[in-house]
Amino acid sequence: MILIQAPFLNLQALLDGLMVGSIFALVAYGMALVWGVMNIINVAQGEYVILGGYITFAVYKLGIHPIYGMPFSFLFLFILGYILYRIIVFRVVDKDMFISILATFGISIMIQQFMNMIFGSQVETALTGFGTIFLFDHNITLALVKVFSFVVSIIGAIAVIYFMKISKLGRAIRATAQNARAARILGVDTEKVYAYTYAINAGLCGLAGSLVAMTYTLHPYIGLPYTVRSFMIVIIAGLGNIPGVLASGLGLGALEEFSAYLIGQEFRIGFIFSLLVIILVYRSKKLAKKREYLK
Amino acid sequence: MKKIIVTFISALALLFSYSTLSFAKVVGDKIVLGAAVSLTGKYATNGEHTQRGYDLGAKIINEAGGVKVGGKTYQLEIQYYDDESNAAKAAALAQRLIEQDGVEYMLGPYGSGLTIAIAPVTEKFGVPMVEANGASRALFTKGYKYLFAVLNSADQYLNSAVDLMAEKKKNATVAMAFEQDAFSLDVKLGVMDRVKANGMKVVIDDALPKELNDMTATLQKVKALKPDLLIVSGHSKGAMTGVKQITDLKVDVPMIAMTHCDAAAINKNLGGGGDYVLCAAQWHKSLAYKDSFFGSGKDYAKLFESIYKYDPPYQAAESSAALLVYKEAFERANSFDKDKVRDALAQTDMQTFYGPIKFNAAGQNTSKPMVLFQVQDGKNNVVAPVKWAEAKLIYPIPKWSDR
Amino acid sequence: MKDKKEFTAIIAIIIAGIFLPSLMPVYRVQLSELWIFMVFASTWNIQGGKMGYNTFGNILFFGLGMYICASTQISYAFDLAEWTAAGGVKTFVHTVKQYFIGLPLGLLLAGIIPALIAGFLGSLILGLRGHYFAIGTLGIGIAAGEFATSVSIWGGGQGMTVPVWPKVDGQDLEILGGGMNFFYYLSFVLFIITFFVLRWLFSTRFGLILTAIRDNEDKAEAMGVPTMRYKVSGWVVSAFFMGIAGGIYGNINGYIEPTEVAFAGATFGVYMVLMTILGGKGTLWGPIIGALIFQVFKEFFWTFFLGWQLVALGFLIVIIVTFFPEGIMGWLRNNKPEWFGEVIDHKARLAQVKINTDD
Amino acid sequence: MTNILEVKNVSKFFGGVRANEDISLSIKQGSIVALIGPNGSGKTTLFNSIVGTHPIDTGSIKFEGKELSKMLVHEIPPLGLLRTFQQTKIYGQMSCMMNMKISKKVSNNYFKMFDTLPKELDDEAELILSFVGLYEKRNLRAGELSFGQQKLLELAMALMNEPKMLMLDEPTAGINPTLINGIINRLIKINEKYNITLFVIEHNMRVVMNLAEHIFCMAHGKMLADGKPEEIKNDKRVIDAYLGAH
Repeated sequence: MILIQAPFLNLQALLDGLMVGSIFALVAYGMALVWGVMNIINVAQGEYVILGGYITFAVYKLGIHPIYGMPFSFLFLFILGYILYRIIVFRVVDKDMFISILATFGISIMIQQFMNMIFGSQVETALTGFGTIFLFDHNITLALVKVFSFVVSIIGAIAVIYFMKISKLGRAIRATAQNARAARILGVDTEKVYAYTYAINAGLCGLAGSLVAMTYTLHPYIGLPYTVRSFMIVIIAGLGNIPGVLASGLGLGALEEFSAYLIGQEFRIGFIFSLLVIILVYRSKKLAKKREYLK
Repeated sequence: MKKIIVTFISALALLFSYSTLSFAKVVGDKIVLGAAVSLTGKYATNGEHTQRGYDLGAKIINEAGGVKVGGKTYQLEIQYYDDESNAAKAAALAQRLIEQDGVEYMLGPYGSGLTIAIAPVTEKFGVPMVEANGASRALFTKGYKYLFAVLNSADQYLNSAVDLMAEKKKNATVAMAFEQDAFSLDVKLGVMDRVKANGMKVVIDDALPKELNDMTATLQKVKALKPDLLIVSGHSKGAMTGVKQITDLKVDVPMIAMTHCDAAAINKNLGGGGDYVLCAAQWHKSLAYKDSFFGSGKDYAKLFESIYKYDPPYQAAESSAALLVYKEAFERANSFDKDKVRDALAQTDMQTFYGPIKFNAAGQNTSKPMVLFQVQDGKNNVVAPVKWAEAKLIYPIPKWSDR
Repeated sequence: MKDKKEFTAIIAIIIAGIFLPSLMPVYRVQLSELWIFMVFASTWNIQGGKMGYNTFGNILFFGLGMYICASTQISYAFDLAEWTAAGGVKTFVHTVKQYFIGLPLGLLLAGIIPALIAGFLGSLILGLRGHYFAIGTLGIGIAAGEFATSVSIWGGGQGMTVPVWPKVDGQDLEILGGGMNFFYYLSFVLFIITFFVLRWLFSTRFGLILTAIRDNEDKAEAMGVPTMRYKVSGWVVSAFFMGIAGGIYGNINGYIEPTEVAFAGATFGVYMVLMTILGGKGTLWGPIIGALIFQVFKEFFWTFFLGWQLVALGFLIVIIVTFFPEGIMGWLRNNKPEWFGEVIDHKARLAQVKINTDD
Repeated sequence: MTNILEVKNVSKFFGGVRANEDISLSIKQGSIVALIGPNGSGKTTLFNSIVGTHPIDTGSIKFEGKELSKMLVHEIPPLGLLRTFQQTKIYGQMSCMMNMKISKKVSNNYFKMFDTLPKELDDEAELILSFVGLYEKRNLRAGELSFGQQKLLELAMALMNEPKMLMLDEPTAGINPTLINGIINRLIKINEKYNITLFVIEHNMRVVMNLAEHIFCMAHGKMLADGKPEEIKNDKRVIDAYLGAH
C-alpha cells in the first residue's frame, strides 16, 4: 500500500485535496446560495465554471497574464447570470424544484454547444509561469498556482460570508432566504434579490473558472464534475449552512484525493456518488427512528 | 387529442418525404461518402482534425480531376453527422446514413470506441467502411469483412517507446496511467506485452476516469516511486493534463511517453513544458513518403497549415489518406457496386504521402510502421524507428532543476 | 380520455405499430427507439407522475437489463470472459438455436434481476422525499455507470458487442423479415404489454393510492395505508419493464458502452423525464404522446440542425419546462375535464352544504 | 362500560419545550369526550402522540388493551383508531368520490393492493357524502372545496374507514356557523348509529357543552381538570387558564 510505503504521500494527498476542494467549495457557495434563497438547483454550474475559464483563457491569449483574467471572468459571468435570470430562470423560481433542474440542464447543454462553437474544442490551459515550492526536502511538492487558487477561493468564500453579513443586498438576500413572503411584505424587492443572487452565483463560478483555467485544463464538455461536486458539498454541509460549505468542500476534496490513492482514480465520481447515496440513506434512517423524514 | 395526432402524422410524413428525396450513393457526378464524426463531446478536438482531414482529401482529389469510373469523372462529397462522441448516437447515425440517406460507402468516425460501435452496423448492411481513427485491436478480431483501417492498431502505439527504454536500462521500472476507454486500454495491452518481453517491472498502474482533468494522484505516486518510464494515454485531454501537471509538480522521470501529443499540440501550448516527451504517431510530416496528390508529407503539412492555420496532427493525415484509398479503389473496381468496391479495397496496395497502404485479411494496414517522435525545444523530431530518425533521442530527460 | 376515444386511440396505435415498418422501412430504428422511449416515459411516470417521486435512477435498471441480457445471450453459448476480452483472437457465431434460446432467457433475467434490485434499493431510498429522493436516485444512476466502467467481465470501458443476428448458410435468418424487423416488433410488443399492464394498474386501488401518496402522503398513512409497500412495488414494476427495454435496446444498438449506451443518464435519463412532462405527468396517455412528440422533434433537430442540435434540444427543454410544466394532458384536463370523468357543472361549485337533520 | 383508550403518564418534550407532561386520561367505549384548553396547551401534540405521529418519551398508550406507543402511523388505523387534522389533509387532485373510495378499509393482504374498487363503494360513498351534506359536490376536485367543506370531507373519509374510535381535531373550525347545529347533530348520530367513540378537540364552547358527556382540560402541557360539562364550566382553574391568569 503506497500510502504506507511513502508516509509523506498522506500529507501530500491531504494538501492536494484541500486545494482541489477549495475551488469546488467556491463553486458550491454559489449553488448553496441559489439553492437556499431561490430553492433552485442550478445544474448549469459546471458550464459557468468552464465558461469563466474560457474568458480568462481569452485574456491570456491576448498576452496578458491570466491573473488579470479573474475580474473579467467574474464580471462577464455576473452579467450573463443576470441576463439568464431575467430571460429564463425567473420563470421557474416558484415552480417545483425538479422543473428548475431540467430548465438549468437545458441552459447547460446550450452553453456547452456555444462554447464549442466559439472557443473550439481544443483542450486549453492558461499558463501562469508560477513556480513550484518544495517542503520537507522535496518530499512535499506544491504547484504555486494551486496555492494561489487556494488562497483566492478562501478569500472569495470569506468575502461572500462578509458580504452577506454587512451589505444591504446581502441582508436582503438573507431575509429572502429565511422567508420570501415576509421579506416581500417588508418591502424587499425579491425579484431583484433573486436576480442578483443568481448573478452572484454565476460570478463566483466565473471566478472559480478562471482559477481552473490556470490550474487545470479547459474543454467545453468537462463541466459536469464541477456541478456534481458542488452538489455533493452542499448536501453534506446541509442547506442554508453557508460557512459549512467551506468545511465540507475542503473535506470532500481531501477525501476524494485519498480515495484516488486507495481505490483508484477511475472511481472518483463513482465514489462521490455512492457516498452521497449512503449519506442520504443514513440520515433518513436516523430520522425514521424519530418517525420523521428528509424533506 | 385528435388535433395533436393529426399534427404528428403530418410531421412524420414530412420526415418520410425528406428521406425519399434524400440522395443515394451516387447523384449526377457526385459520389457521396457518409461519415459520423465527433463535432461535439469529449472527442471533439480530434473529431475536428478528422473532419478537416476528410475535407482536405476530398478537396484535393476533386481539384485533381476527381474519380474516374467508366470513363466518367465524379466528384467526391462527404455527408457528415455529429455523433457527439457518444457510442449509441454513432451507431444510430450509421444506420441513418445507410438506410435513410442511402450512403453506400462509409468513412470512419474518430476513436476506437465509436468505430467499434459503428462496425457491426456497416457489416450488417454490407457497406464498406474505410476508417482512419479506430485503432482498437478488438476491431480486427471480429472477422469483419467490410472494415478497412489505414492505421496501425492501438496495441502498437507505444511499444517502441518501451523497447527504447529497454535498450537504455536493464529491468527498468514502469509507471502507467491509461484512460478507461477502448483506445487507451488497447494501447495498454500492447505496452504490457513489451513490458513482459523486456522483463520490466510495473510499479504504478493507474486507470484514469473518462472525464479526467486531474492526474495529481498518479504524478505524486510517480514522484514517490521514481520509475524510469512514465506512460500516459488519454487522448488529447490526457496528454494536455499530464504535461501541464508534470510541469507544475516538476516531476522528474528519465523517459515520458504519451499518445495524442500532436493533437493537443503540447509542443506549442505549454511553454516548453512538453519538451522531451516521447509521442506515438501514426504519421509525421518529416517521413519521406510521397504521392501524386499531396506530394510529400512536408507539402501536406504546408497545405494543411495554409488552410487551417495549424500543423496537421496525424489524425488529419490518416483521414486524408482514407480518401485516397477510396479514390484508388473506385477506379480499380471501375464500378459503384459496393461489393466490387469492397473487393477492390481489399486488393489495395498503394503508396501515399501518409505511407504505404496494404490491408491484411482483417482489413488492417500492416505495411506501415508507427513512428515515435520526441518534443525537442518546441519541435516534434522523429527519433524512432531508426530508419526515419531525424534527431537523436535525448535520454535521460534533464532534471527540472537544470531546465 | 374516456372509453370511446381511448379505444380508437389504442386501435390506431396497434395498427400503426404493425404496418409502419413496412410503410417506411428506413425508419425502423427510430421507430423501435420510439416504442422503447414510450416504455421509458410510461414507466418513469409511475414514480414521477403518479407517485410524485421524481427519480433520475430508472436508467439504472435500463443499463442493468442491457448488460444482463447481453451477457446471458453470450454465456449461454460461449465463455463471456473470452468474448469480452479485448482482442480475443477467435470469432464467435451463435447458431439459430443458441440465439433463440439465449435471447428469451436474457430478456427474462433482464426483467427479473433489476426488479429485485429495485425492491432492495427502493426499501432503502424511498424513505427519502422531495428533491432528496431525486438527488439520491441521481447518485445511484451515475455511480452505477462509473462502476460499470471497470467491470472487466463486461468489457469495462471498452464496452461489449452483442451477438449478431444468426445466419443460415450465409444469409440472414428470415423471421419477420430479419433482425431489424424482429427487434422492432419486440420493442413494439413490449410497449403494448407495458401499456396494458399500466392501464390495469392505474385502474386498481394500487394506482389510486399512488395518486393519493402524491397528493398527501401523510394523510394516506394516517388513513392506515402502508405507503412504503406501494412505493416499492411501483418501483419494482418500473424496473421490470425498464430492464427488458434495456435488453432489447442493447440488441438493437449492437454495442454496449457503460456511460453512453447503458447508464446514459445524461441522454436517456433526461429524455424520459422530458417526454413525460411534455405529455403530462400522472396520466396514462401523457407519456405516450410526449414520447411521440419528443422523438419527432429530436429527429428533426438531428437532421436539419447539424451542429446546433444540442442548442435546439436545450432550447426545447427550457420551453417545455418553463411554459408547459403541466404538459399536454394537464392542459387538456383543465380545459376538457369531462374527458377525465369530472362533471364540473357550475351548479356543483355553487352548491351550498346542507345538512338535513330530520332523518 | 370498558375503557377503549387509556393514556398513562405520557410525556413528550421537544428539546426543552414540555409539550405534554405526565398526561393520563381514559375514555369509555362509546362515549363522546372533548379535550379543551387554550392554544398551545398541547392538545394536538397529545393527538399526535396517540396516533404515533411522533414517539413519546415516557408513558404508555393503550387502545383496547393494545400498546400503541411503539407502533408506526399506518399500523394504528387498522385497529380502528382514526384521527382528522386541524389543518385539513385531503387528496387535492382527486374528486371527492375518489377521496372517499380509497379511504375504505382493506385487509393488509399484499394482493389486495391490486383489487379494482367494487361498484358498491360508490353507493356507500355517496351515502356518507350526503350524510355530511357534500353530495352535490361529490364530483369536484377535493382541492376546490372550501376549508370548512374539506373538514366535512375529512370527516366523511374517516367514516368510510369504519373506525371504532374517531379523534376529531376542531371539527367545526372554519365551518359556516349556520351549519354548526347540523354538525353537532351529525356527530351525535355517528356516535349512536355507528357506535363510534368520539374524542374531540374543540374551542367552540357551545359545541363542547352540547356534545361531550365528559371533558378534559389541558393547559401548559399539563392535564388541568376533567369532569362533567357543568363541573368544568364552573371550575375556577379552567376559567383562569382561558383568561390567561397566572
